[in-house]
Amino acid sequence: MNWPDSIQEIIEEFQEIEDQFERLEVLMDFAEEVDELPVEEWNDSNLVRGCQSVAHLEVSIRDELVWLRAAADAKMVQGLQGILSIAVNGASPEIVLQLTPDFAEEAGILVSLTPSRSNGFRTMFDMVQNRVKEAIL
Amino acid sequence: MNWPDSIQEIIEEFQEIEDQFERLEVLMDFAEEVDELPVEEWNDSNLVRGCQSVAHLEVSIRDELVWLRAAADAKMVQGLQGILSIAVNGASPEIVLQLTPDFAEEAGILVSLTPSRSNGFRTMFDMVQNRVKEAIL
Amino acid sequence: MGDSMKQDFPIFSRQVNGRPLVYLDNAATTQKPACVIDAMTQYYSLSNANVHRAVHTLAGEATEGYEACRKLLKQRYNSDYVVITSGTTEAINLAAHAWGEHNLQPGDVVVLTEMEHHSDIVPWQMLAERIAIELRFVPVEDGELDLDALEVALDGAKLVCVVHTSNVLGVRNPVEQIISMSKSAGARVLIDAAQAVPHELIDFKETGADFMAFSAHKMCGPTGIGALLISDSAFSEMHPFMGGGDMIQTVTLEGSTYQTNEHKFEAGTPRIAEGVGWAAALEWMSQIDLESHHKRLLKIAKNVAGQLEEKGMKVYSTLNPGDAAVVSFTHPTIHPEDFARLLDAQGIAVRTGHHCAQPLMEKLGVNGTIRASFYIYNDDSDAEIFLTGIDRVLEAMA
Amino acid sequence: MGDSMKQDFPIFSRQVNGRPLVYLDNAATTQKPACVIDAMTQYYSLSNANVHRAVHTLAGEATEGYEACRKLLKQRYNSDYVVITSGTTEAINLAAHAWGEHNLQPGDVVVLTEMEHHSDIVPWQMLAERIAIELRFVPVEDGELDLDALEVALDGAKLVCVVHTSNVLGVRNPVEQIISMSKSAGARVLIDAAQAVPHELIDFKETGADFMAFSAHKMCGPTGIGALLISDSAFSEMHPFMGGGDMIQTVTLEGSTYQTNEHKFEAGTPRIAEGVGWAAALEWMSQIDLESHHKRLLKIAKNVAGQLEEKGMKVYSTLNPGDAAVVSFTHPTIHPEDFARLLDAQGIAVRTGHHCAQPLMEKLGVNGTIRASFYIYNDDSDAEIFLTGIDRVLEAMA
Ligand SMILES: Cc1ncc(COP(=O)(O)O)c(C=O)c1O
Ligand SMILES: Cc1ncc(COP(=O)(O)O)c(C=O)c1O
Repeated sequence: MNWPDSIQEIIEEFQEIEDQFERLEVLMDFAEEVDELPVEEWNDSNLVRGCQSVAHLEVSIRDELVWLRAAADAKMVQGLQGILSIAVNGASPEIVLQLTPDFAEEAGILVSLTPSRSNGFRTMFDMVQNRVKEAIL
Repeated sequence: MNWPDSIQEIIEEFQEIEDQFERLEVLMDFAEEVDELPVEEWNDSNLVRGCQSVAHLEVSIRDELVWLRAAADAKMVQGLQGILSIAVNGASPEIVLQLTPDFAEEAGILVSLTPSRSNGFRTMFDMVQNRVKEAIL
Repeated sequence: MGDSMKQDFPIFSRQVNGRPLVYLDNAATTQKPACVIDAMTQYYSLSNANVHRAVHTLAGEATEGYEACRKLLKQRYNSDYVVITSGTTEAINLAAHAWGEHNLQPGDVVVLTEMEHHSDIVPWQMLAERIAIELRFVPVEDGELDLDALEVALDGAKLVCVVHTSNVLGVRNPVEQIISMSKSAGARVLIDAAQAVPHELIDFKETGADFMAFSAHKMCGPTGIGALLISDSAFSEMHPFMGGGDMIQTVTLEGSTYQTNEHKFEAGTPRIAEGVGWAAALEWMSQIDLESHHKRLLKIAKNVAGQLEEKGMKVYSTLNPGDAAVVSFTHPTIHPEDFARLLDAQGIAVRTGHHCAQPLMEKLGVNGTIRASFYIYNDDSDAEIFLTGIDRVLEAMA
Repeated sequence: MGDSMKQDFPIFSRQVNGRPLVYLDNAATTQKPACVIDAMTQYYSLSNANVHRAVHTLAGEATEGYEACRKLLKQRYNSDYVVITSGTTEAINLAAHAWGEHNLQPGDVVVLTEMEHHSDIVPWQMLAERIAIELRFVPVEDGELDLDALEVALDGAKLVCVVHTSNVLGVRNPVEQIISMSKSAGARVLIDAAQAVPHELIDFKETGADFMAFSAHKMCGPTGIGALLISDSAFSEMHPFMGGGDMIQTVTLEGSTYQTNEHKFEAGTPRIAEGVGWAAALEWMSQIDLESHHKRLLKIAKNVAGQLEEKGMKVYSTLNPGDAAVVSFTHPTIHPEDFARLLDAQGIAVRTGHHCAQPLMEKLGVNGTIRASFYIYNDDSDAEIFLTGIDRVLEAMA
């Protein structure tokens, strides 16, 4: 599949790492990429369901491009949100709807992230696409 | 252990048989040794509990010696009753109370008789001893 | 065909009483192929951990292994909801508690049949004691359900519980017709498919039934696990049955809220290794052409039944097309247990007794039968050994 | 000591993320020695059959194997009645249905504690919804049950349910005292011994308790099986819970009668292979000096707890004599899940979350903890690797 360049780079970055500990460290580094959703704006409608940790995610469309704001108490979850942000921020809704979540698997980010967590990623990914769909309809 | 001669003979007879089918045939032959309890006398108090087939067993003491009458619809159960009869009929209550049921195992009669059936034997054996105890108290 | 398949099953290399095992007690439980046994051994040797809500590697593997079982069941039987239970019996008790107790009123009618296994009778009798529902039994006539009587019984019925395939006779009931009659009458339908799933592939949604219960151990899977398939609309009417870990969302001293998916009905540490084993069995079965085996076995069973009759036995199974390869019979004088034990002495395993279907026994006018039930690994040679074994019994008892 | 024991457990030859597995999630489930795995493999490969009411050889072997489990449990824990269930959770639900529902009246008091696992809270909340009993919770103060509050709560109590050893803190409650207080108040007592039996041998009759529930999987046995021990007097007050095969004496269309022994509460095909596996685990454990391991592990846990505190962690376990070797802790800033995942990356398995004890979490003022729980195969080197692993996490997150 043809990922956007930004994602292709991330996939390659992760694939080069052999040690799982380092992989998780890199994942946490991506937490910084998140445009943070302030606590005051956390509410039920931006709560990520199915996550074990507390996570929030808000999708908006500005100038016909997709933008995420997010937050999570666990840093790895926020790292996943950061990668998600890189994948979708500034992209057109059409492009975002064409994405599939397997890039995370391909990158090995989810290797040894257990179902509950990888489902967390899936949940967040699905949430982004659903919100985009709602927004453009 | 020192079994009564009658039982020692049975043990040896069974031990000589190698084929399970023949062993069961011999077991059924012992059905004839039962002093049969007529159907009219079947009742709850002589019913053998825990048996899958219908079995009855009556213990009486005549001239201070133990005597069994019994009946069962399955021939192998009646065979077990026959062996039990040989073991106790005409013996004194004291002798009967000293018997242990493992002779059946030693004889290999119970080899491959499944728990439900070997329990049936045990149940009958215990019933005989209990009735004898009640009678001599 | 059968012979090569036996190689997949370690148990067939064993001898019983000096003879190769001829296993004809498949309606009680089936044997397990090596891949199922291996999957469980592997699980315990490599991935054993508790599932759900966990972040370490083993726990992840265990969760995936267990949930794979549910996924395979959903796919194979086309059901949105699959609750994992300890077997058919618990599945039916779950339906009685989680649905019955909350959706039936005193005086409401539940229709059962005289052909039911105790596991599809007693839970409803117990429910009737708790909430005073009325139970109606559809009679069996000449080994078949009386559908005219069903039509009458359906008047005002809220639930119909019917065995898909009888464990005593092998009769496959016209469940499609029964479901459509029941649905027209406005009743929900529970199918006891314990003896059905080993023999045919069922599209749960297509049947239109609301509940379908079955056990892994009767379809080459492990003991201790089974499932209840549930229709979307029935699922939405159900309340939790057992309480405990994994089925809750939040617990406070004042009260608890529950999960919204199937976990709501799976309290406590689930049957993890069993799920892994059942998943392996389902994968293995997906390679098998059940229909052609079914036909092959039914032919064997019919032949056996014919010969048993010639030898003076009374056969209760009718073995019509679609029926399972189950031959229930009695001998006019030889007690079933003597009979079975003399077969066992020749390495042949059959079952005797009431087969947990006493009302049906009463209807047949017997205390019990001898039952030879065939499964996919059985072959012509098993049937031959069985019939030769019968001859030896008849000779010995003559 | 621990090291040589690891050789009995196949899983310890496995690597996780390139490191030898250090398994510290024992309070969730323990690993299985080879003899347990082998016993089940042997069962499926040689003796698999359905149990009870059967006359063929395999069925006999299967029945013996399964019933051996019950016999061993009766001996080991000194109990006349042992009902086999699918685990602790089902055992407690069984007590709530089979005893609670038939012996409690609306308004009757059941005393629980804030330290209970969800499996010993939710079944009683559900019973309270069905029959309007009153639940009273004994509070936890500084990690211990408040026995003065218990004394007050006991007024008019019919049943007291208490966890013997906490899965979160490892605290061993003074169950002897609690039972005698409860008995004086005329209440029956249920002990949740899920975390107790792995660590100590309990003489059930001597405790004077009426019910004791536990799971095989937490004591080196298989998943999918557990037990409820029942006192003679409580047993006589119980009515069947689930209906189906094996638990009946007779079934007619008009009604059914039930078995009088434990089978009355075991509906359906039982957990046969699981029983065989658990029996092997019990035999294996009978060779083990639990008490000396217990002391050894508690020492390890105390040392670990001390070092965690030095490293800036908050430790919730008090690790008094008799407590289980469970260390629950949090870090002031690192999220428990990040923490656990970074440990997992080093091959170290610990658990995080609310441990199915949300009311206790609330009392501790946390959403969840990280829990390292030690068992008989763990040794000093596991503790060292764990502490080194912690250091690496702290460095990385600094
Ligand atoms: C104290 C306690 N009670 C009950 C349970 C429930 O046991 P299971 O999940 O095996 O039913 C557990 C384990 O999770 C426990 O630790
Ligand atoms: C038709 C039918 N229903 C229900 C059951 C009960 O299944 P289980 O004992 O696995 O719960 C059986 C098997 O014994 C059966 O044959």
